[in-house]
Amino acid sequence: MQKGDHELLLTSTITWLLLLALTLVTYAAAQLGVEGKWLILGVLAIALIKGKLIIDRFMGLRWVGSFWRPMLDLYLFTVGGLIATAFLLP
Amino acid sequence: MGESDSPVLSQQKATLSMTVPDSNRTSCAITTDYPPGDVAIWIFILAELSVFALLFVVYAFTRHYNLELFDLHQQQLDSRSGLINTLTLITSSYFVVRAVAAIQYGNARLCSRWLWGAIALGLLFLLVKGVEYQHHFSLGIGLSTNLFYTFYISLTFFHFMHVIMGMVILTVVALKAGRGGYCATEHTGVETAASYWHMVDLVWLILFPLVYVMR
Amino acid sequence: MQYQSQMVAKPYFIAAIGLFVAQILFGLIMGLQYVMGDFLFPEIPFNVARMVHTNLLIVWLLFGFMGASYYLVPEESETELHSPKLALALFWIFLVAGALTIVGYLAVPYATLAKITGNDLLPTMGREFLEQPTITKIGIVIVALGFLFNIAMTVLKGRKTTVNLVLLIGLTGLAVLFLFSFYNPDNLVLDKMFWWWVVHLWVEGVWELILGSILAFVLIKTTGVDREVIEKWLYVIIAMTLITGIIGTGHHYYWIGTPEYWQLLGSVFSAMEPIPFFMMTVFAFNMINRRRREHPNKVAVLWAMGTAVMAFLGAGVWGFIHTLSPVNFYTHGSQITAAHGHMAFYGAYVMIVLTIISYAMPMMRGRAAANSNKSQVMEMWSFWLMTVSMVFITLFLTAAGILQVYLQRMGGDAALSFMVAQEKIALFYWLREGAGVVFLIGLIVYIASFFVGGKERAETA
Amino acid sequence: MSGAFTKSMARNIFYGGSAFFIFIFLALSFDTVRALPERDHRENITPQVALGKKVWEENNCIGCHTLMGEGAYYAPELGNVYNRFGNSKEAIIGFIKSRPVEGNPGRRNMPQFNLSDEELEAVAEFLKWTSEIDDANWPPNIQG
Repeated sequence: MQKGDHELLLTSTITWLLLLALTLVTYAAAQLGVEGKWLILGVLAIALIKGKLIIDRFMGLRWVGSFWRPMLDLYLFTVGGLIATAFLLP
Repeated sequence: MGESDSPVLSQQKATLSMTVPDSNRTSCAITTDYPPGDVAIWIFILAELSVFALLFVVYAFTRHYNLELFDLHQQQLDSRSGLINTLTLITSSYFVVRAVAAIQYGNARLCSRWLWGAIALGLLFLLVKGVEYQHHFSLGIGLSTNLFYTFYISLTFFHFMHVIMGMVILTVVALKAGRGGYCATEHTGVETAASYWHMVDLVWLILFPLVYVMR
Repeated sequence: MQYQSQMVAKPYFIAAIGLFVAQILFGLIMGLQYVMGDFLFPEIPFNVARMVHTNLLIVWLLFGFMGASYYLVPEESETELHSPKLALALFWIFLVAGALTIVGYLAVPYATLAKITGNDLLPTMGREFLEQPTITKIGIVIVALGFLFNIAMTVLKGRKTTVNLVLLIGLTGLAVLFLFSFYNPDNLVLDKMFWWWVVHLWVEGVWELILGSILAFVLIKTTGVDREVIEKWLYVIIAMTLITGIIGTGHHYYWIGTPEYWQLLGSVFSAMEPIPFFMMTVFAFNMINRRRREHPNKVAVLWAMGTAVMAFLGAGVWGFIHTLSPVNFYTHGSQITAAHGHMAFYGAYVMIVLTIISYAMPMMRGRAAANSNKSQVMEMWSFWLMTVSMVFITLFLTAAGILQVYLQRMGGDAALSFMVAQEKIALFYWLREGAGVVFLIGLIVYIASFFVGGKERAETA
Repeated sequence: MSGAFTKSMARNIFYGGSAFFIFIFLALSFDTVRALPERDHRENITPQVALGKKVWEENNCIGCHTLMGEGAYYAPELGNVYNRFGNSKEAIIGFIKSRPVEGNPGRRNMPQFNLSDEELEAVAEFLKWTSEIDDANWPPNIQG
C-alpha cells in the first residue's frame, strides 16, 4: 500500500464516520420530537446526503460516467422529491 | 492504487480492452462507463430499488391521507433499535468497502475477514429486527392489523429478506475469497456482492427516517 | 432442418392452426351475441361459445408450445428426439381428447357433461378457463408428463443450452402449476385464490419463460448474433419476469376476499410487470439491428418483432392501465379486462407460436430456409391484417370498458344497471365485431399463404 | 474489475431472484390463508352452500356472469346480486326459474336450466353467502 491507497482508505473511513454522525443527528431529531414540516424535510435531506455518500463513495459510482451514476442520482432525487411532496401537501 | 502504485495490476489491465484501469478510482478526472461488479447485478439492483421507491412513495402519500393513524403507530415503534440497525448496516457496508480494497491489493485473507465481519453485522441487524418483530407479534400485530402496519411490515420485512439475501451472497463470496478464489486482477464477484450489499444499506438509509422518524 | 425427429412438430403446428381457426369462429359468434343477444340461442348459449373460444385458445397454444419444443429442442441439444413415436402418440391422444371435449361442450348441456364425466367424484369443472371435465384434466396431466419426459430425456442426452433449460423450466412449471386445477374447495375464496396459481402463474409467469426461450431461439437462428449475448439477455429478462410477476399475482387478490395488504403489494409489483416486456422489445430490436446476416425468412423476423412489440403493448401497457388497485376498484371485471386479455394473449402467445411456425414450417415442408417471396408477402399481409385488427379490437373494447365503468360504476344513484349500460355501448361491440371479421380475413390469408408460391424459390436461399 | 456482464451472473440472478420471490410469495400466501377465516365467514358454509357452489359450477354460470368481478362480462355481476335483489333469496330463485326456454327475441338470454327446488335453494344460499364475504367493499356500487 502506498500513498494513494491510504488516501482512498482514509476517504472511505471518513465517509463511514460521516454517515454515523449524520445518523445520530437524525436520531437526536427524533428524540427531541422535532416537529414542523421544514425540520422534517431536514431529516429527509440528511437521508439523501447519506444516500449520495453511499452511492459515490461506497458503491464506487463516483467515477462512473454514463448511465449508472445518473440513474442512481435520479433515483435519490425522484424518491426524495416525491416523499417531500407528500409531506408538504396541505 | 494508481498505476504507479501497482505496476502488475495496470499491466494486466492494459491487455483487457473492456476494462478501465483502476487508476480512475483515485482522484484523477477520467471516468468509466462501467460500474463495479457485474452489470447483471446492477440491472437487478435497479429493479429492486424501483420496487422500494414505489413502496416509499406510496407510503408517503398514504400517510398523508391517514395522518393520525400513522403518527399514532409510528410513535410506538422503537426508534432505538432503528438507530442501532442503521449504525450496524452503515458499518457493515464500510467493512465491505474494506474487503473490496483488500482484494484489489490481492490480499484475499484480509478481504475474507472483512467480509465475515460484514456478515456478522448483518446477523446483528437481523437479531435486533427480530426482537422488534417478536415484540409486535406478541401483541398480535400483523400485516392486516391496520394500514400503518401493512406498510411497516411490508417495507421492513421485504428489506429484512434482502438483508438475508445479501448475507447469502456475501457468504458465498467470503468462502470463495477464503479459498483464494479471487485475486487483484480478477475479483468481479467481490465487487458484485459489495454493490448488492450497499444497495441494501442505501434502502435502509431512506427507510429508517421515513418510517421511524418523519412525522 | 438438422434432425429427422424435428418433423414431429409438423402435425402439432397444423393442429394448432386448425384449432386457431375454430377459436376465431367462436369468437365471432360471441361477438355477435354481444349485440344480437338471441343469436344461436338456445342452441349455443354464450357461456358455451365462450368456453369453446377460451379453451380452444389454450389448447392450440399448448399444441404450439409442444410443437415448438419438439422442433427446437433436438436442434439445440444436437441430438434426435428421445422418442418421436411417443410424441406422435401423445399428439393423437391430445387431439382426440381435446376434440371430444369440445364436442361435449357443444353437444350436450354442460350439466349433463358434468354428470357423464363423473364430476361428482372430483369436482373441478365450471371454473373460468378450467371448464374441462375432470377426466380431460387428467388426460392433460398425462400428456404433459409424457411430453416433459420426452423433452427432458432429449435435453439430458444432448447439449444443454440456456434456451433448452429455460424452456424446460417453463414447461415444467406449466405442468406443475396445472395441478392446482384439481384443488376446488367449497370455500369460494380459497378456490379463487389458488385458481390464480394456475391462471396468473401460467400467463404472467412460466409461459413467459416459454415465450422467451422460443423468441431467443428464433433470434439466434435468424440474426446470427452470438448465442452468448442472446442467452445472457434471456436470463435477465426472465429473471425480471419472475421477480415482478410472482408477487404480481397480488393484483388478482384485491377484491376476492383476500386480505387488503394485497392492494399495496399487488399494485407495486404488478406495476413493474411491463419492465420485462419492455426489455424484451428492446432486446429483440437490438439483436435484429446487430444481425450478422440477412436471413431469407423475412416474415419470421417480422413475427418475432411483432411479438416483442405487441406483447409489450398488450401485456405491459394494457395490463398496467388497470393494475393499480385504486383504478382496478372501478375497472375490475369490465370490458377493459377483456381488452387487455385479447391483446395480451395475441401479442405474447399467439404471435410467438406463429413466429416459430413461420420459422420452422418452410424447412419442414422441404422449402430450404424460407418460403418463396410470393408466399412471404402474403404472410406479411396476414400479419398486418391480424395485428392491426387486434389493435382495433382492443381499442374498441377499451372504449366500451371506459364507458361501461363511467355509466355503471360512477355517478352515484344515477348509475345505470349492467344491462342498460351494455345497450348504451353496443356501438363499440359492433365495431369490435367488424374488426373481428377483418381478423378472420387475416387468418384466412395466413392459411392461404401456405398454398401459394410453392414452386418458386425464395429470392435468397 | 469493471465492465463485466456475464451469462453466469445473469443466470445466478435468475435462479436466486426467482427463489427469493417465490419464498416471499409463499410466506405471504401462508399469511393470507391464516387471515382468511375472518373474511370469508367459513363457519357459514353449510352443505347447502357447498351444493350451491356445485350447481353454480356445473351449469357454468361463470361463462356469462362475473362473481366478485371474475368470469365473463356478458351478464351482470352476481357477487352482490343478493343485495341488489333486496336481500331476497326468493327473488333470485324466481329469476332463475322464470327464464323462457326459447329466450326473448333480440335480447341476451339466460338459459332455462331446469334446476330442482333443492338446487335453486342451494344456489341462492351460495350467492347469499358470497355476498357476505369481506371483499374490500367491491363493487363500487350496487350495480356491480
